[in-house]
Amino acid sequence: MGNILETKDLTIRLGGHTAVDGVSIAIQEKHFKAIIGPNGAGKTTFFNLLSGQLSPTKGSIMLKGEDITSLSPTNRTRKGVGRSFQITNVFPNLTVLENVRLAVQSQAGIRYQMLRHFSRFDSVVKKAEDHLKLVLLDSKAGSLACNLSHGEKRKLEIAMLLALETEILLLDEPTAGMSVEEVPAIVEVIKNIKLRGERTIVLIEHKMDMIMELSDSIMVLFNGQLLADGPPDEIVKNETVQSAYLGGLYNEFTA
Amino acid sequence: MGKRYQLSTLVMIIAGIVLLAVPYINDSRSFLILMTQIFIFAVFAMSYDILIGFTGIVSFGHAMFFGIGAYATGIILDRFEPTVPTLLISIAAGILLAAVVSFIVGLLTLRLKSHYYAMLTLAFSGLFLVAAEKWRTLTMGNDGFTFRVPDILKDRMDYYFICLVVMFIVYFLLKRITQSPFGKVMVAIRENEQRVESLGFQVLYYKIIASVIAGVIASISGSLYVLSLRFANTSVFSMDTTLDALLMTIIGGVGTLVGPMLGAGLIEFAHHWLTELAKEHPIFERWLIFFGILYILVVMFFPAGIIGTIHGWGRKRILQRKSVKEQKSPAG
Amino acid sequence: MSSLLEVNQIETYIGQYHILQGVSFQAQKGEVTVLLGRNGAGKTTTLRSIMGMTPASKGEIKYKGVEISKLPTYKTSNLGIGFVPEDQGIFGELTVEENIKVAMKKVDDETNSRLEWILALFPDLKKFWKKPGGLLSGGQKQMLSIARAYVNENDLLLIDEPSKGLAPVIVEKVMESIQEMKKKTTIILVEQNFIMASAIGDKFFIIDDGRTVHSGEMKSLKEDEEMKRKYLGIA
Amino acid sequence: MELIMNLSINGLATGMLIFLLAAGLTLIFGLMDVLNFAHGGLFAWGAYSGVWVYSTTGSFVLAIGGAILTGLVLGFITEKLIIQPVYGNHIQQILITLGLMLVLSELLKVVWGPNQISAKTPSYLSGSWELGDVIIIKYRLFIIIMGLLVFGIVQFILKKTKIGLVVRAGVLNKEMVEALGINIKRVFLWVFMCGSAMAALGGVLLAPYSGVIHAEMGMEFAILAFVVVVIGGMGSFPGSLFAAMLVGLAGSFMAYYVPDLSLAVNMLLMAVVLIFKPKGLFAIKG
Amino acid sequence: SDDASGDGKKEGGSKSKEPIKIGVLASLSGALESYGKQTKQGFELGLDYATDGKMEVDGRKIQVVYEDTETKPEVAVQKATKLLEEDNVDFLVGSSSSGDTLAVLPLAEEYEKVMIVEPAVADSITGSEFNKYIFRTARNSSQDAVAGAAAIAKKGVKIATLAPDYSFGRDGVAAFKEAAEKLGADVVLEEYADPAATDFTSNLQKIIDEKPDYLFVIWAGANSPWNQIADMKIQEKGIKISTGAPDIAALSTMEPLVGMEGFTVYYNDLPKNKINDWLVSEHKKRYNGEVPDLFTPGGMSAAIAIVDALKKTKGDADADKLIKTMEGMSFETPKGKMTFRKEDHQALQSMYAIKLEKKDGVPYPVPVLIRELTPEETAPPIRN
Ligand SMILES: Nc1ncnc2c1ncn2[C@@H]1O[C@H](COP(=O)(O)OP(=O)(O)OP(=O)(O)O)[C@@H](O)[C@H]1O
Ligand SMILES: Nc1ncnc2c1ncn2[C@@H]1O[C@H](COP(=O)(O)OP(=O)(O)OP(=O)(O)O)[C@@H](O)[C@H]1O
Ligand SMILES: [Mg+2]
Ligand SMILES: [Mg+2]
Repeated sequence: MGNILETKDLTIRLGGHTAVDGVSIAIQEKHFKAIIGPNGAGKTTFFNLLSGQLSPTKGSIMLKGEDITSLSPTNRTRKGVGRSFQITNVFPNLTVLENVRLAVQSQAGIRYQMLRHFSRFDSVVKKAEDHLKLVLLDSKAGSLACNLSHGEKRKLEIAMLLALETEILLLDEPTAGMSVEEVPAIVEVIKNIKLRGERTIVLIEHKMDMIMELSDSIMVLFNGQLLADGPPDEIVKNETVQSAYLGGLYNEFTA
Repeated sequence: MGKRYQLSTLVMIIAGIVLLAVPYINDSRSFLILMTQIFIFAVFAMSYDILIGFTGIVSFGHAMFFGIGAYATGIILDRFEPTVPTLLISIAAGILLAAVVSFIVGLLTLRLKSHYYAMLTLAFSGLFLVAAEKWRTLTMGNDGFTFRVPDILKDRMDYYFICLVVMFIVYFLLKRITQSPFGKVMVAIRENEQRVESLGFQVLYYKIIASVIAGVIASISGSLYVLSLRFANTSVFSMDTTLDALLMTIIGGVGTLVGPMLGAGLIEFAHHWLTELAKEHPIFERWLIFFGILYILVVMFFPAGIIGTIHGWGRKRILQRKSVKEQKSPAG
Repeated sequence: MSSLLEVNQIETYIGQYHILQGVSFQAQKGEVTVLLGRNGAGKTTTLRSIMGMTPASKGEIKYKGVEISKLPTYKTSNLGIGFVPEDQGIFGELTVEENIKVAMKKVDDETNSRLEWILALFPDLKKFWKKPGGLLSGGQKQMLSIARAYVNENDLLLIDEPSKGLAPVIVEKVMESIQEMKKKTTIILVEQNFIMASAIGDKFFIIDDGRTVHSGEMKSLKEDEEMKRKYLGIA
Repeated sequence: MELIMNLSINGLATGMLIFLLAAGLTLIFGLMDVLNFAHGGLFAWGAYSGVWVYSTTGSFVLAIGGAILTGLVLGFITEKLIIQPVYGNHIQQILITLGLMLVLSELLKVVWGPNQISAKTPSYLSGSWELGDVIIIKYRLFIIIMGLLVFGIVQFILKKTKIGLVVRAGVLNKEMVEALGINIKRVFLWVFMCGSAMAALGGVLLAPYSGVIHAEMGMEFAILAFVVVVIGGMGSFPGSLFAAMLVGLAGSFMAYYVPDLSLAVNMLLMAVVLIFKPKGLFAIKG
Repeated sequence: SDDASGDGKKEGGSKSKEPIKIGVLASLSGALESYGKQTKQGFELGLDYATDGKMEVDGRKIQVVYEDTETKPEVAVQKATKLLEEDNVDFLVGSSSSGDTLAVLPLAEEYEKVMIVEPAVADSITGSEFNKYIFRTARNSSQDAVAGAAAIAKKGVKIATLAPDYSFGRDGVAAFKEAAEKLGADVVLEEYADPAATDFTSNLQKIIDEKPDYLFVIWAGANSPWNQIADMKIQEKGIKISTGAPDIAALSTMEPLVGMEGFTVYYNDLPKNKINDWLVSEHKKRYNGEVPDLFTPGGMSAAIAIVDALKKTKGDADADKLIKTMEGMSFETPKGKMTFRKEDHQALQSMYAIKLEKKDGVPYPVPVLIRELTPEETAPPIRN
């Protein structure tokens, strides 16, 4: 299997601060990669570069060998790079179902259809409902997104990403603020996608147990730079990672 | 949603039939003119609703498209024989020009956000106003000029029907557009532009298309407007014209389409009624005060506009019923 | 020890939704009280009801023996109650410095020394002192939000999911800081990270469907596998 | 040279006058983000009440005081009754403030009649000095000084206190500011009242400048004030000052050198600035 | 109504004779409110005067309906249609703005009713947009211009003009220039300012540089250039100012121009005739001591014209008959004799060359007569 996503010397300076600094990685197709690193290490910024929200000062991004560095977020999504957001980013005054439906609509390529009524697109609604079930949010389908609790919004965020059915899924702290009770369910969802073996997944998380359980490899960002990239066991043993990122708490996880 | 959609269509059809019958019940010309005026402004306000209500773009210069239609029709009919082909050409000319201008203006939404965009549109329409003032050989400046219309438009009753039909066509067309997948994306842009982008939609295209739709329809309403007056002057480009659309849309309820129509009716009727009162009762001599109070009261009692607020009540009831029955929510 | 805060059967509506349907708990002076519960249970709403942001329509909230459930938010705050909201509540267009400046109720040595202490705890904030808050990373925003509540001397601090989005080392720092704060300040904590909650909590209350359904000593909960499975889904 | 001097001085004076009109709006629209279409009404009320006080007492100082008082009182009533329910909702703001604008300008006619009213310049401020071919009109010099004074005071207050900060924070997240122990309602009320008072001050100072006031004067100048606030960069006082100067000077020089474009000068200026600087000249927000 | 008017002289205006209805369009609210009110008051007084308070002509009652155009063309059209359709008026009168009036002109033609234009000034009303139903008692821009020129233009006199940059100003200057040049003067500079301008430096500077003998100002509306004209010492520099004296409210802003020579359409003590005496005293009586203003006599003239015409047709309001009667008709007004010119139905009328003077007890500068400009002297060119 080849590399689906590659970055070469990816660098971005934001207001004098080098948020991502010369990161070169290659992610294999169908691979599950986790990104960890201290707060402000540049993980989200790295995602923003991959998904096109930001464009790099230097370096390039290749999707299946094609240079996508200068493509807009829209076009990258269409080419198969989908993402969820760390700060919940939904359509506040639309219902939960409508939120997901938009993603399904985009996935189905229904974009400039102006003259047919929406209700004609049954399959779209059906699909949206399925995705909501997947993330345990079907009971809230009719609520406005702004009326959801924080954890519920996180689930909606994931449902919207899944609905895009992109080849690559970029997940930015999907379970932050989700209740202990429900994290396993979401982990399950992600795991199932992984097991189906159709998608490449990149995950940012601070929950080490989850990372250890899911990932094929972990890359560590530190001050914008790539500190390490390797299999999970190796990474957790890395001393810098232990002292500067994991700290003492980690022992409790593994214990 | 599906149900409400059908219900609203039904209501509209009934309203349409009633309005078609009106001239046979009350054929007072000035009443017909008032109604015609309402239909024309309803079209204009609906075009504005596409921007403010569905795409979330606030423009302070919508009069520019109204004016483009008005002048295109006025000037061409004034310069050439007032025949039906000339008339159609004149309307088409307005549409074409409005499309081009609204395309350019729409492009600028790329760079400018919210207030800044609103003010830029104000600047553009201001420039059109100055141009109309200055190009006196064509426009006669703010005194304006009168012109002749094709004979088929002479009869006020026929013109009433024409405007009524145009209003309904525009309504159903826009309704369809806003209920289509395209329309759903427009609404999403209003809610969260950046998120729409990362879902794989080209936001700019949507905004430009919305801007062009709004511009073209505004231009049509401008054409209808001068045809009803047989007179054109610079007031079509004025800030007041934009404000009229803004007021009608907001009073009726943004993002509802029916709202702007209702708003147009309400404003015109309130206006008519207050000025009538002003003649009879001296306290209404300063009737504009009551007009101002009307706006204030609408905001107080119908915060989402009249239709918007009523929809809200409906929605609340539905939700309450749902939560009582603990049903799974059907499609929103 | 007496209760600094007593919440008694409060009920809260948001719009027409009946969100809280009887939440009761007490926070003892000098302790950390933890509110637990699944998503949408009503934890955040409980804190917001205490702050007067979504006022409770029934029940009573007594702070130092005084009923505060009808007070406007700013008055509640000025009684010495600090609040770290769930969504961080950062003023995106204001710099880090300005975010903290808005929060400072006094400008004196005491406050300044607290500020220094916090900045030492979260050096990132100092590093991005002049940067608009909206541009911070998720974790940095969380730090800023905590720092903003810490600069003032509070008797009671309401913290909504502070560990969310923080790197494990920082979570540790936050825990340490809460331990430190505990000496002077009573804390009510909403937390999903059970490790953290159990490490620093004294008492716990579980909220479910807008009601308090269980409470007890944190120590006992740690051992009570049955309870954990039933309400928290932790095996 | 004299020509340039004359055009510059008068352009600056006009600019300063515009700044005075826009200063209140910089607070209300720029900082508090309220689309206040009734600003012109407050401004006209300042002018009328000031001119009335001047004509009854003969004291221009009292006239200024009277106008400011009118502004404060109207600001108080307006904020409490009209603005408070609609913070954060631009659409409602447009409608309700347009309604208020109608009420305010019609009430002017109820009180002072529909005719235009002439406004006199106090004797110690009327007339002009001639330095060679350069003509310096006393009242315009006075306007420049008043403008600088207002700018100085407001800038001082905003810099030295955290009011500016609190207002900006309050616009972004009102609830959070309250949770930090600030009575944001009262802060907004005060700032709105100050903005209204400044509008009224602008009005009374404009009156002798143009020599005549009329009930419709508000809307005309309010649009100009909006232009200044936006091209200066929302909420920036130095920005408003600079933009006002720009508008004044551009008007003065364009009218001399390119008279054909003079009608369009404000709109052209705004279009050009916004196309090249989409957030105005002195954007303070990120 | 045609049949009704034919017979029964003796029945004396009761049942069998339908009333004459007149619809008056005026700006009764908005920016031109005060003009509209003057027209209205003048019209009421005029009917009283012309019918000796009986409000009837040849046995037919006169009914008047006033409508507010709000200075908006679409409202004007709406209201005019209402007057023509619902009230079945026999005459239209109005309106305060040229735009409103122009918008209504085609309706007069469509409904074949005589319309008396008062006080809109645009030349095009009796020029390019003219139709035979239109008569105008108001003076037009050209008459203003001719009067203005007559007051100052002589062979070799150099004149600069300053006017607002819109139809009113542009038309006015064009007409003035033609008239002034006919009298041998030279219009050396035309300056136009933004009608909303507060600063006139650049215009005045150019005028100063040009050193004309006169500065002729055409100005109407809100703000005014007078203060700055004084401040920039135009008069001290040897440039005499001339302009049309406006209504009383605006006169009070012209303090700086005391001594200026110009013209006016009307000021209450200028015309010396019985009708004006009646107007002034009656106006004072009715409106607590106020004197009639700029457009009051216009309203009155319109009323007198209608009544006179009806008297001549014996109460017949048929438009064709009326037009025939009114073309070339002369009638007495507060401004002396007016005559509807046959060709374009413009009323030729006296204007007044005046000088602004300060008078004790009057809070504004008062126009004092230099000489009356006869109707023939101020006759404008025919342009329809
Ligand atoms: N638009 C921007 N302008 C300036 N600086 C920025 C911008 N976006 C991010 N940064 C800075 O870049 C750094 C990296 O931010 P990023 O959000 O990528 O961190 P992160 O690794 O995702 O952290 P966290 O785990 O806290 O979410 C931070 O210091 C942040 O302040
Ligand atoms: N503005 C609102 N309108 C309607 N319902 C709301 C609103 N805000 C919250 N809710 C609902 O109230 C319930 C409780 O919300 P709350 O935010 O208190 O939950 P929480 O316990 O903090 O959950 P989380 O762990 O996800 O943050 C949720 O079901 C939510 O959908
Ligand atoms: Mg991040
Ligand atoms: Mg919560």
